[in-house]
Amino acid sequence: MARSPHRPQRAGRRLSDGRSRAIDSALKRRLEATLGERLYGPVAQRHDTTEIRVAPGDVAAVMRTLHDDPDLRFRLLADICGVDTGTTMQVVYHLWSDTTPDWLRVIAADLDRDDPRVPSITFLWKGAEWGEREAYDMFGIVFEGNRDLRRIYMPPDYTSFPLRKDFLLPDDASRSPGMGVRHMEQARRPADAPAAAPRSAKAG
Amino acid sequence: MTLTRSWSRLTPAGKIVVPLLAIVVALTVALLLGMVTGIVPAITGAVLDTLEANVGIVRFVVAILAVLLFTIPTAFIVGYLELKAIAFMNLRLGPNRVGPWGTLAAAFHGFKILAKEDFTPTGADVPVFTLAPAVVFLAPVLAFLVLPFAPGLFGQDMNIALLYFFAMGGLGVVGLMMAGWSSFNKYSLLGALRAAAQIISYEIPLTLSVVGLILLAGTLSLNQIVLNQQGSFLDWYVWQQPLGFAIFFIAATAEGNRTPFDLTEADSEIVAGFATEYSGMRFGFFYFAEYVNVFLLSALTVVLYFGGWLAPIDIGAVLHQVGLTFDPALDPGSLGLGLLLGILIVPPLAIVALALPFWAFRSGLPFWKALVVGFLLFNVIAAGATLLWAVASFEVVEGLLWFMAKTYVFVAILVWMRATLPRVRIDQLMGFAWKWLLPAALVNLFVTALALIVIDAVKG
Amino acid sequence: MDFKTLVPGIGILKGMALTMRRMFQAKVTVQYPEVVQDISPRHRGRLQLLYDEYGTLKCETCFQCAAACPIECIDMGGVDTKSRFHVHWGPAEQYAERREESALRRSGRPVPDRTFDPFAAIDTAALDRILAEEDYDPRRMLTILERTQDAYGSLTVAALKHISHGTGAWYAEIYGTASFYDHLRLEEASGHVFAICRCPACTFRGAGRVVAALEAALSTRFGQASPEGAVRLEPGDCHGASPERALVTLDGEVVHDVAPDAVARMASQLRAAHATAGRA
Amino acid sequence: MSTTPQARVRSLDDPELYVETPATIFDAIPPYPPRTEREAEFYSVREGEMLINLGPQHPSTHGVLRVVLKIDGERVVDLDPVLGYLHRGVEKICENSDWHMVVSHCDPLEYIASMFSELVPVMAAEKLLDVEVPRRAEYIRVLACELNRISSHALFMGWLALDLGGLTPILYGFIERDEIVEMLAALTGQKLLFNYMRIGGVNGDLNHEFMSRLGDWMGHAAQRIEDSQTLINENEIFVKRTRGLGVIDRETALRMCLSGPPLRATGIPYDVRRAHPYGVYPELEFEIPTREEGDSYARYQLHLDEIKQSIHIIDQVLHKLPDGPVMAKLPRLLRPRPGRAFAAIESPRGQYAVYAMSDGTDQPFRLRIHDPSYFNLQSVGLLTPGHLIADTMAIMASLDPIMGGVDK
Repeated sequence: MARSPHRPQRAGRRLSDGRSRAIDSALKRRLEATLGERLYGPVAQRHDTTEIRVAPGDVAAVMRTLHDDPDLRFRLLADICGVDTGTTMQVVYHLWSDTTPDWLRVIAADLDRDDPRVPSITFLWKGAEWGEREAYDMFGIVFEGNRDLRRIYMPPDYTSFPLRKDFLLPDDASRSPGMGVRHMEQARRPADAPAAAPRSAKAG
Repeated sequence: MTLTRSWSRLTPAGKIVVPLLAIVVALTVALLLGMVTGIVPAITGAVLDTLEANVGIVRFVVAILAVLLFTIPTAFIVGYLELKAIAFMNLRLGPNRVGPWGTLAAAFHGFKILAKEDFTPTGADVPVFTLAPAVVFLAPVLAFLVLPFAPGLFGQDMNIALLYFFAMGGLGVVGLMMAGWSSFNKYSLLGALRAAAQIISYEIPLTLSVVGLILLAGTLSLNQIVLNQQGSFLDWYVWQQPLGFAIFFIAATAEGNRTPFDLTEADSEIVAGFATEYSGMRFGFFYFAEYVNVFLLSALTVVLYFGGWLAPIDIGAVLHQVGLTFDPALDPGSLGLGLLLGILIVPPLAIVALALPFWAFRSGLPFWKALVVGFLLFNVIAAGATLLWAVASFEVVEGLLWFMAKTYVFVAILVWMRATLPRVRIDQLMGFAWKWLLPAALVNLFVTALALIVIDAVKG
Repeated sequence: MDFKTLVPGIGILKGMALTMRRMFQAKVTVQYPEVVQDISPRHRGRLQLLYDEYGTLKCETCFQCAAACPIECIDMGGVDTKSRFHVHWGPAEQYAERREESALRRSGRPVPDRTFDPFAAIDTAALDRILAEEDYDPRRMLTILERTQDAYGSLTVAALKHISHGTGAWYAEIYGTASFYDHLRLEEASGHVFAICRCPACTFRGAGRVVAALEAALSTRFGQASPEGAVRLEPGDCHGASPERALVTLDGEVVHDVAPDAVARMASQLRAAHATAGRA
Repeated sequence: MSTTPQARVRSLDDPELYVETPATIFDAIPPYPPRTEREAEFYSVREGEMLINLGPQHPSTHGVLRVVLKIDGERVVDLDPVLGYLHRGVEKICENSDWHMVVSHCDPLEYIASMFSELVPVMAAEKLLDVEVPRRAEYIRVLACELNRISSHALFMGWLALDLGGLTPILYGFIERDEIVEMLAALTGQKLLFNYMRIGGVNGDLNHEFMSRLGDWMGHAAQRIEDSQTLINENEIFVKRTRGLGVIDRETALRMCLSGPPLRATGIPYDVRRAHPYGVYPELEFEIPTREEGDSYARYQLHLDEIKQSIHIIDQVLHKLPDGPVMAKLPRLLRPRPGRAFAAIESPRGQYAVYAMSDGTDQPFRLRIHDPSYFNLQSVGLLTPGHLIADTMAIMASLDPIMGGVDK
């Protein structure tokens, strides 16, 4: 990633809460032990967060192990959200467990932009239902297994997904060219609207 | 042509005064002609005879008019009391801009509502929608007819006054149902059904708790009940019917939709209950009815349990013992010409006498301002004096004062409860009425009957 | 259901006691008009332009505030000290511009549904001369617009924008003025032009009925073109010559038969001809 | 009776939508075909049931929330919250504004506790920039946040009583809040949206007016709040209406992603200040009050204990306040290195978090705002069926949603 051209920051200490915190390497080892082959990339650790990447297919299995494994015990879902990185879609889960001081960030990476599909985790956390509904409403990510996947903020006849990077706000918001995945959202697709190039593809 | 031109030049006020003047002139001319030709005395004579013939109807009509006129200021006073008392309990000042200490606030609310547009929602059943407020307002007003305000002062002394009273309470429910059902709104429907359920299920403990009292008093006529409680405050029925009074008071708050039980107009749940679709004067009627109901129920509590217009202690006797005899038989007529002189001379002298100290000690005050202050003071003293004189000389005035004092104590308690208590849920409300108030009322009735039999046996 | 929770026991009475006690305590209401509550010196609620002791405005339009405003709500403009040129900062008038373009699109006229590409540019030399002569004065907007229309044939978006930048008036207002007057055209005058004088003299002679007939025939309003752009309806001017009949000119030369149905027939023939020509 | 026949899908442009439709045919059933089986099952009304709209303009929904109730008489059979009436697309706006503007845009989200809704994006930006905030600024942040928490809790108790019909507690709540908010106005300059937090510190140092007001407020704070709550604490009617209402056990609480007082009312001591310490909270000594019953009354009592804890925290902060600058030295134009940061704090309603992604430019690439009320509001749909309409008010009030944060 190109280093952004700006004056070097004053070298502040690692963490903003006044004392540097030992990165929880034990957690990294436990994760690699239990998940091993399912990890999509290296376990990255920065500040107080441990980050693992997972293929969209086995999100359910990974979440099940994280939730049930006795020495991981990630009982609490801190956050679930969708991200559009310009080239691919991602679903980011943040989990908390009393076994480790870090947040665990699970990224379901490389979802296809035209048909983003991820298995839903409402079987573990029923509270994730609205989080998934918002991700669908804003990005069009379909969560298979979510009993009630419909728009939560936008009016029902809205045909596009506002937080996608290729979303543009034409005069009549409900006719934006963004493709919908549900039959209703394909009803209107003005032919001649040009698809603007995504703004920047740097944040991988 | 000249008439229309001059008419258009008239100011709006002129347009009102001129026709009135014309009518008055025409009437006086007709009267004079009538007097001369003897038609008018004949007509008046006939009218007076018919009135003498059936004095009962005339009294009833006059009583209804008096009661109707009496309820309007009562609603304003109770309204103001509620606004001010709840404000003071909330650590805030409440209305203080309209009139001295905000006393005209409730009145101005009434007149403001008059000016508002009363809107009928589409889909509403219009005749029932417009009639509902009238029915709701009439129920408490008609119930006033039987209240004994003072020894001679009551609308109609029915011997079944108490039965008539509860009948009018039932009429109120009909009005609420009409309002809720006809305004084509789910919230008002819910409010109306709640009103029906609540008032009907609280009517029973209300009547049952009073039956105990009827056993003691032996009559249904409110006037007689008050007379039975003669003597000092120990002879009031509240001491003989404490449980009956408690049940009566709780059921009365439920009957008047007051706070712990104000489910029909529960703001936080069903917007404004049956009155959701109402606006303008129609909504004003509901408000009026609620405040008149508050006064009515406190008045009934006072009449039944706290000796209506009877004084707690017989002040005359106490004063007599102390030696302060006060001969009320001061007949102003005996002064003859002196009275006329007194009225002409005494007030100006008194005003100047009262103004002097202000003018002398308050250097900054110009004399005419001191006079104004003196005039105000004189008015206050004069009013006080006449009031005292009236109380001393007329039984009615004293009784009325005691009645009003006690009633407003209970109105204050109802307002106090409104400021403090949260709302009860509909099923708790029902459970409380059927599982607690009703058995308590039956127990009270049973105990009173038992006591009566025992006393008769002992005395007999 | 144990007895204590139902019968109004201690809790309710304690609550009632508290309200009665609070009834006689000091109240917190601040009687606003009489008693004004003190505002802390660090209060940031006052949005006002400050004047120094000589009465001159302390702001010299440095736009720091407008630039730093997080929600971009500050819209300010100023004239330099020698009041030569007008400086303007504020959120780009996308709202006004976007609303115009969308207004054009909604009016049914064929306007290309472009979203971002800028409007067709024009050669602004003539326009600058006009603006200089009119002294960049927004109050002479009508004359500027008329002279621009004579110079460029019609008032294109680029021209209106340039006028807006030059005179400092809002684009929305200039667009409003342009679209208000019938003799100002917003797009190229193509095809035939019916010009009808509507002075009182001609109106008495029946110009009103002619205009109505033409509006029906061309299914458009006075001052605009028929939907397919074949025939335009323009205001003419007989300069008070009060001829025996209303002055109606077709592409410049006078039309003699001024009966409303005759003129309407002529207009529809022209539209038919245009349609056939279009097809061929 | 199956669902009513659906009209064809109509876009907003459809002129027919703007034709004046007589009131008689308006119904809570939406004019489009049901999109999921849950919606189809909800909008199919069986015998004796009725759909009624609670909101979006209703006296007791805290803000613009619409809840479609399916009621059978007074009993609520099912309920479907409809959101979006207050949705301004704050996340999209933040993607087009630079990091300073993000703080101001996040201010009005949880507007009752706006100190917290400013602190979170600031902390996220500081993590991305790896900047070290001076300790005095950290202490002032804790002081301001705890004061704001007390004012928000005082209001909560007033609203809960108002939704149950009491007229006076809401006024006492506002008196408490006004006193605190005027104190914060002396410090920050504003009364509702303080705009006091800056990336790298706080806007201004403590001044004398603030310290003097804080001094005499601390004197009688706990006693007065305790005093004005006697109106509700043991009030039989209030207890009867909230005890045993909307009970959540530990397992469902975790499954429903609850956080804050509703979660701690079920006995789980999860408080971000202890679970994932930030700022100077590790150095402060306070404990996390919890209850076991998990019903509305327990949620109400928790707020009272938390106020006491906050006062205890403020006391410690005032004693340990170090000297030094209140703002770190930062360049005017902030361009954090590409990366991700997740910052969470304990707001009065639960765990308030921001997940910020930066792509090296001065504008955030993605700013996800996790609002506690959004996830707490979900459990209304779980708790209310079976109760009465009056109970929906009590349950919603005890979960204390703030629609600004829910609708973002």
